[in-house]
Amino acid sequence: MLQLLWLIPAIPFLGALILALVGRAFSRRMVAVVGVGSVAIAAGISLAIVPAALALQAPYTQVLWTWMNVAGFRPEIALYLDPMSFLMILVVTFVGFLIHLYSAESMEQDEGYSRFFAYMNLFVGSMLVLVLADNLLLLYLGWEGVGLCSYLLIGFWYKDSANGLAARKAFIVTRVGDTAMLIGLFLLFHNLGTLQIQDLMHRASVQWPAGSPYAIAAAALLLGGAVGKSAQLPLQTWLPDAMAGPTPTSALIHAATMVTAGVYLIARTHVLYSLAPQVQFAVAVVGAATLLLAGFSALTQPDIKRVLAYSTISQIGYMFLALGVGAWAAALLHFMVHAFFKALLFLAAGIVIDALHDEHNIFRMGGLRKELPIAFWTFLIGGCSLAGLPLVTAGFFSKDLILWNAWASPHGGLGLWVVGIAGVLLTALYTFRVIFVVFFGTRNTPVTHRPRYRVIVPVAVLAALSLVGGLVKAPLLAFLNSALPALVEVRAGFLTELLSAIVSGLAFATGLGSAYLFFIRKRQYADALAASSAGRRLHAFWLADWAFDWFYDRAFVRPVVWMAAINRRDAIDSVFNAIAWLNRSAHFTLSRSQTGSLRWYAAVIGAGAVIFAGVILLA
Amino acid sequence: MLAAILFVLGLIGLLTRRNVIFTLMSIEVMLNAAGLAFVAAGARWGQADGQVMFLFILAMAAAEVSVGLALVLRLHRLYKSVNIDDASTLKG
Amino acid sequence: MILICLIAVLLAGGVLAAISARWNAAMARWIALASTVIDFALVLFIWINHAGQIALLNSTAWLEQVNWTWIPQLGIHFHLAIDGLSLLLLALTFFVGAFSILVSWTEITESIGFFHLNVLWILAGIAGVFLAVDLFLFYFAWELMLVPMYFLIALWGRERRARAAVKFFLFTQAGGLLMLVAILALYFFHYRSTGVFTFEYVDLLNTPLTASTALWIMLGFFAAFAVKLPLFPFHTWLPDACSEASTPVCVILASLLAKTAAYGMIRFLIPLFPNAAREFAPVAMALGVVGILYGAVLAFGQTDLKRLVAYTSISHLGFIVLAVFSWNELALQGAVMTMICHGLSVGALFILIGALDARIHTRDLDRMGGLWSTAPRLSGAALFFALASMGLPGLGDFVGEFLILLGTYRDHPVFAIVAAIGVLASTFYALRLIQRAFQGPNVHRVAMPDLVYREGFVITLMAGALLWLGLNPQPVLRTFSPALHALETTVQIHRQ
Amino acid sequence: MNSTDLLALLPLLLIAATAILVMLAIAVRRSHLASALLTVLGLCAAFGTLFIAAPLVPRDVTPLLTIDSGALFYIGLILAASIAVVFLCYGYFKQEEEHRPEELYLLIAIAALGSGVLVCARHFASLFLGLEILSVALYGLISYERTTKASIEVGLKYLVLAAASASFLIFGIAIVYFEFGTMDFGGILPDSPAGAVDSATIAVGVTLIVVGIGFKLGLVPFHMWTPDVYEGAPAPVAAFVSTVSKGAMFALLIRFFDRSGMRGDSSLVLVFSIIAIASMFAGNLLALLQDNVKRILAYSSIAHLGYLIVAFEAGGAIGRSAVAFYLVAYFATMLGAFGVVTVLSRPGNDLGDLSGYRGLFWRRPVLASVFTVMLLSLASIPLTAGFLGEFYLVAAGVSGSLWALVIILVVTSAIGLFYYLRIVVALYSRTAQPAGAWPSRINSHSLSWTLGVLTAAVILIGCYPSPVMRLIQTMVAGSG
Repeated sequence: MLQLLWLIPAIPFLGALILALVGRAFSRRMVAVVGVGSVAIAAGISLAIVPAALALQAPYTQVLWTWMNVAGFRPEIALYLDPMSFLMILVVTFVGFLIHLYSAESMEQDEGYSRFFAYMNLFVGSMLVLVLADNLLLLYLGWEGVGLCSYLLIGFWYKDSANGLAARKAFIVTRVGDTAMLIGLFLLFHNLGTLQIQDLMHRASVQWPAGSPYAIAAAALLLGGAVGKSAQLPLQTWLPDAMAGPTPTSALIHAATMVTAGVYLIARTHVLYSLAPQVQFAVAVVGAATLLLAGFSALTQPDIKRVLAYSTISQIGYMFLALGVGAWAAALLHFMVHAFFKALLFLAAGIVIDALHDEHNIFRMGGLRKELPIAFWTFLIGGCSLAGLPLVTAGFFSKDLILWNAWASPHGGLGLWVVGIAGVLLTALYTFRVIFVVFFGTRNTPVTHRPRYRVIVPVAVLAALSLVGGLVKAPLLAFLNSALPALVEVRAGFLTELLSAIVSGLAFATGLGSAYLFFIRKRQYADALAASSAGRRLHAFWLADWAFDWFYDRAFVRPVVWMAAINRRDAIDSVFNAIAWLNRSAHFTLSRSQTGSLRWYAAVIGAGAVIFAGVILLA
Repeated sequence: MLAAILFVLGLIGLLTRRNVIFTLMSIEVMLNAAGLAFVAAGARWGQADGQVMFLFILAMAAAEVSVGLALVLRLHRLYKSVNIDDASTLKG
Repeated sequence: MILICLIAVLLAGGVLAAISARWNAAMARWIALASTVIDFALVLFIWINHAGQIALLNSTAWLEQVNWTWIPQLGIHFHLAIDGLSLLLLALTFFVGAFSILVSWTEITESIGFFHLNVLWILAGIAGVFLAVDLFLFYFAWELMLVPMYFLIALWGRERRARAAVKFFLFTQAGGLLMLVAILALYFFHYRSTGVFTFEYVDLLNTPLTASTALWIMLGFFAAFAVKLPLFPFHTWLPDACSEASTPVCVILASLLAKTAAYGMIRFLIPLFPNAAREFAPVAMALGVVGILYGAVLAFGQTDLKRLVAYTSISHLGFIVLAVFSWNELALQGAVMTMICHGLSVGALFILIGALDARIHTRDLDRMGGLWSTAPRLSGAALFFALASMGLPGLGDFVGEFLILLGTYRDHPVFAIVAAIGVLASTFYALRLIQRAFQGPNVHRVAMPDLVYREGFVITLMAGALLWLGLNPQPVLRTFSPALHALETTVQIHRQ
Repeated sequence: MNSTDLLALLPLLLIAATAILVMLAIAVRRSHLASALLTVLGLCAAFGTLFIAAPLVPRDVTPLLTIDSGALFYIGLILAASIAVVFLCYGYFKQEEEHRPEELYLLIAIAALGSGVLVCARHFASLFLGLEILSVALYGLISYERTTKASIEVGLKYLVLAAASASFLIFGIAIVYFEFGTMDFGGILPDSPAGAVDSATIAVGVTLIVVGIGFKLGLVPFHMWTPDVYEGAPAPVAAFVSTVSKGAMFALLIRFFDRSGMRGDSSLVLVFSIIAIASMFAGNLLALLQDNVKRILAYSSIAHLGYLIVAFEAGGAIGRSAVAFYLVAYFATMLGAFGVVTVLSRPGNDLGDLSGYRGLFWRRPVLASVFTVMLLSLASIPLTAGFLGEFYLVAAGVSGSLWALVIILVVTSAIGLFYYLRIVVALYSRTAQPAGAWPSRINSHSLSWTLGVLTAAVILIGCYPSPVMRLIQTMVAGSG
């Protein structure tokens, strides 16, 4: 059964190829069937191999063909299945399928229908390649493929050049990360002689002592790549702009799958990070910092999708926090749950936006509780799971596990735990801010469009998963521990697991209460706070994502553009023009010497004779 | 030594004078100076070669001057003047 | 014997095309196309029946060779030989050459016969360079390439073509002459030490030279290759020549001529002067890296499409210099891959730009925009090749660049890292090209027909080749490895 | 002067005989065709006798002349060039009958005789004689266009300057004679150590000789006359001047400095390298933006002579064979280039300025391609004789390890490319040129035949030079 493994990435690629080449000729139904169908088949196969995968003890590798074979560098196109990658396939294909179903209807009127599905299939295919890659080079291929598809999909509505610019920004920022990763690959190959992940890890642990400079450098470079792709602290400016793409793409790419690629990479190369504790701590710090920063920015965003974008950044911050403290399994669990409820939130937001005729600003929406009951209930469930409503939602369990690990693990500490709790508070605050503003209060814009069944089914399934996801925690952890080292709890101290759960529940409640207070009861308090001088400046500062964009624009984009502008005509050219001018002027001076008068010629001959006599006499 | 002085005089004549006929004359002077040098050299070594060469030079000088004068005639008919500087149209 | 008819077919084809043009133009075109296709078939034939020999790694003998005495007095032999390296490059030459002729059907209208004569003679010159093993014959073919290219640029270009053609000619000729002096110096030092007059590459390999003379002679060779490769300080002729020349000429210029210089470096520069090359390596690599960044920044600033692509190819060729001077197997395999894939991707980009130019009669980026809506297939193809030139994994260029950087990292990590930033820079201009030309609102309401069947065929073939090379470069790598071992053993012997 | 001496001298005698015969024929009846044909026959006969004289060499005929394989080779070259010039003149002057062209052939024969004597000179007297015969004949040839102002002016200029430089030369010879007492080349420096020009007077004497020779070769300080003469004189005569007179003079230069052993002398080498560098730079730079084709060819001939000096400096067997080979290539190319100019121009108004040549290719493709081949050969591009010539020169330069000179040679020839390309661009530019600008088709067979032979020679030597090489190899070995 496992032999079918290579079909999983192959079929979406095939679908993409068909749609790209002959998509225009197909009718809309055919395009939907091919597009959604290919991802469905992939999901089906991954479900089919569930029994075999659970049964297998050692990880299963399927080698397809040797990619290159040059003097000891032998990367192969090979797929590697172990519990971690298996979980990733399941999530990617399943959530992908649901989102494809959703977009089949929501993108119906769009004229680039087949092009959209081609890109989506290409994306799912490259994501699967990334997840199943056996060696880092193939992973890098998937990595760049995913980046390319996010560029294509963000810039899907190319008519409006703003989308194109956002897409280009996203691609360039992610490529900055990728270059760091590329250099990491060189370093790894140069020192360890292979890129095949498993024996890379083995050789690293054998050759490099803990804390060796090489390990630190390699881990840091891979972290750079992960940060770029998962939009963490230094390189997170592209994700909010990426909302320019269609909503299903935001759901699939910028919520569920692509942005978590960084998490997968770090989890996959955990040996490196365990060898370089400083870098591992850096991962935790990056996670925590992004967590807070994104939380605060989310508070001020008027656009519903940008709020969700910032919330994605902060949730991935949580995952990085978990990775940083060594709770690999917790991070993956949170990844799975996050995929469900964030995709749900985006799809629900999509319904709202479609309903209100492409209206993004939440302050102009309102009172949709009765108009769009489906959207309201699903958004509510997703919001609770995101904020971590205790005991009911899956989000609570996974986040709580991360918080507890952050406190309990040897690398973790009180500081990280406190930041985590503050994060929970912030998340609750901005989630319910959106819910109250959009669904309660007075109705501003009329509802024009009701979602039909192809939208409702995926949204409902996702809602159910966000709730039931928590129950599967225990078996999943056991399943993952076979692939990833379990976390050794060390610091029991006064805080037990139960206590941390209670505290996070309290944080959730306060967040909910204050959101209720500000946005339902006394709207003027929120406005007063925003109006105060400090509040206004802070509000603007957070709105602009802590002014990262402003800084990057000044520091990097402007100088390059300036350098290109001044040198348009290639300064080196002037050097050669100068030589040409020199020859030309020599020509004119000499040709003036040809006066044509006989006596001048005779004089020159006489002078020549005298000069040569002098030369012979003196030399 | 004398020949050298004579030669230089001829050269200066060629450079300064404008009249074509005078240039021809100065060339004659230079050639004869060379001939004189030959005769002196021949005398020094006691060989007759010097004189023989002088005769050759005389013959050659005669030939040149005759062609030169023919050209001067043509020049006069076309340029209506004997000034050598008129004949400097080609330049560059 | 087959090598002789490789070149003979081209020369004869050229003359035939010129003559037949008097009756009808189409015949000339078909003859030209036929001769390139025949040659391509010949190269494949050689490749197939030598596949066995290539497989066994340590065979360092030439696959095929022809050796006639040409000028016995000076020890010059008409010695052509083909090994893995020249086989691959010849395949690229005829592949791209056939397409440049195919593309030229619509664009070239006057004196078609003379045009095809020149094109075929350049291809013959390039084939001569790849095959020549006798240094004099190498120089002969090197110079032979100039004259037809000069005519092609000067007669079928745009307004300021005469100036660009002369600039191209002077640049390459000055470099070529310096190489001539270098060849002769090597020739005489060889005579002085062994008393034998010969231009034979194999004999000249082991001429004992003092360090300083070796350096000077190597600089002579390096000058010629640096000008032709367009390495950083000498590159200004390529953008001018490319922006003024017509599309097929541009394709040949950017994708094929640059490869002769790279081939020259690998074949002659390093093996002949291993120690001098090692000393000179840091300087050359620094130039290469500066070339990469400089080309990228300039490409970013250009508005004329052809100049933009010209600068991109300058930036890409910087990588090859890096690879050649780091001289280990990884880097060299990467260099060959980059040569082939760069030839394809730049050639395709120029063909597309030519098609665009034929439709909207402008190459200025400011006057384009939103072409995707009117010509989706053309824009899609342009996107594909822009991505290829950006080094997207899964396409040929990435394999080449990755191998080069991997190889360079081994002994010059700093250069490799800066070059990696160069790869990043390539993203800037590639995406800017796509953004400004194809996306965005269709400001000028440019209505234009999409790709014609013929152009579509050319583009899909090239795209397929790039994709195939990207995912499965093994056959190419395998063909080059025996030649590579031969080169490496020669360098090892002299590198004490 | 026994019979074998006479046999050895046969070629020179035959040239003299043709001169006299032509003179008599003109006296009998002035027919243009007859005199041209007669000259050609005479020169061909002389060329034939060369092979008869070949086995007898080397012989010293009378203390004045020496006939060795080198001399025979150069005489052969001169004769070939003169025959070509005669054909060109015939085609050139056929267009206008009223010019009484017969005397032209007479003068050409005499000039050929003069240069033949120069080539075999072994003694100052024969040097002087040969030089003067050549010069006087050239005065007549250059100012043959009696009617136009320019040719008179040019004739006068050349006469005065040639006479002045001749007087320099003779004065120099006199001084050297004064010092050494013998006029024979070989006898000059047997006593003083090889090449040491020690006493002041010898130094002055040698300089003066160099001035005289330099003038005739058109090297830089003495090159002033070249552009004006080439522009003023009729095209075939300019071809004659640039090839035969310079070639013969160069052969003499080699013989004189080889025999007299002054080659190694350090100060002389310095003088010659200065001359070479100056002529290479000046020749190329002057021609850079020139508009008159004939003046461009004049300046390029200065530059090419500069290149030759480099090979002369290198000396040794390679040097001499390089010079010989380059002269062959240079002759063929220059004659070809001037041939094309002759075809396009009529006596009286030669087609000089570049604009006249614009777009030639699109109406007269064959002629334009011949001109392109010649220009490419001058620019030393492969497939042409010029390329191998320059290759051989650089080889000689490198063998003599004259690094500075070789680099300058390479750089200046790169500069030279520019103005050759300017002409080629003009040839191929598509600007509309009135159809009537050029005579419709090549009017006379003689012209088309000569051009065909010359182009074939240039390309053949360019592609497969070994027969010529073998001939030169034997020649160099023979002349010692």
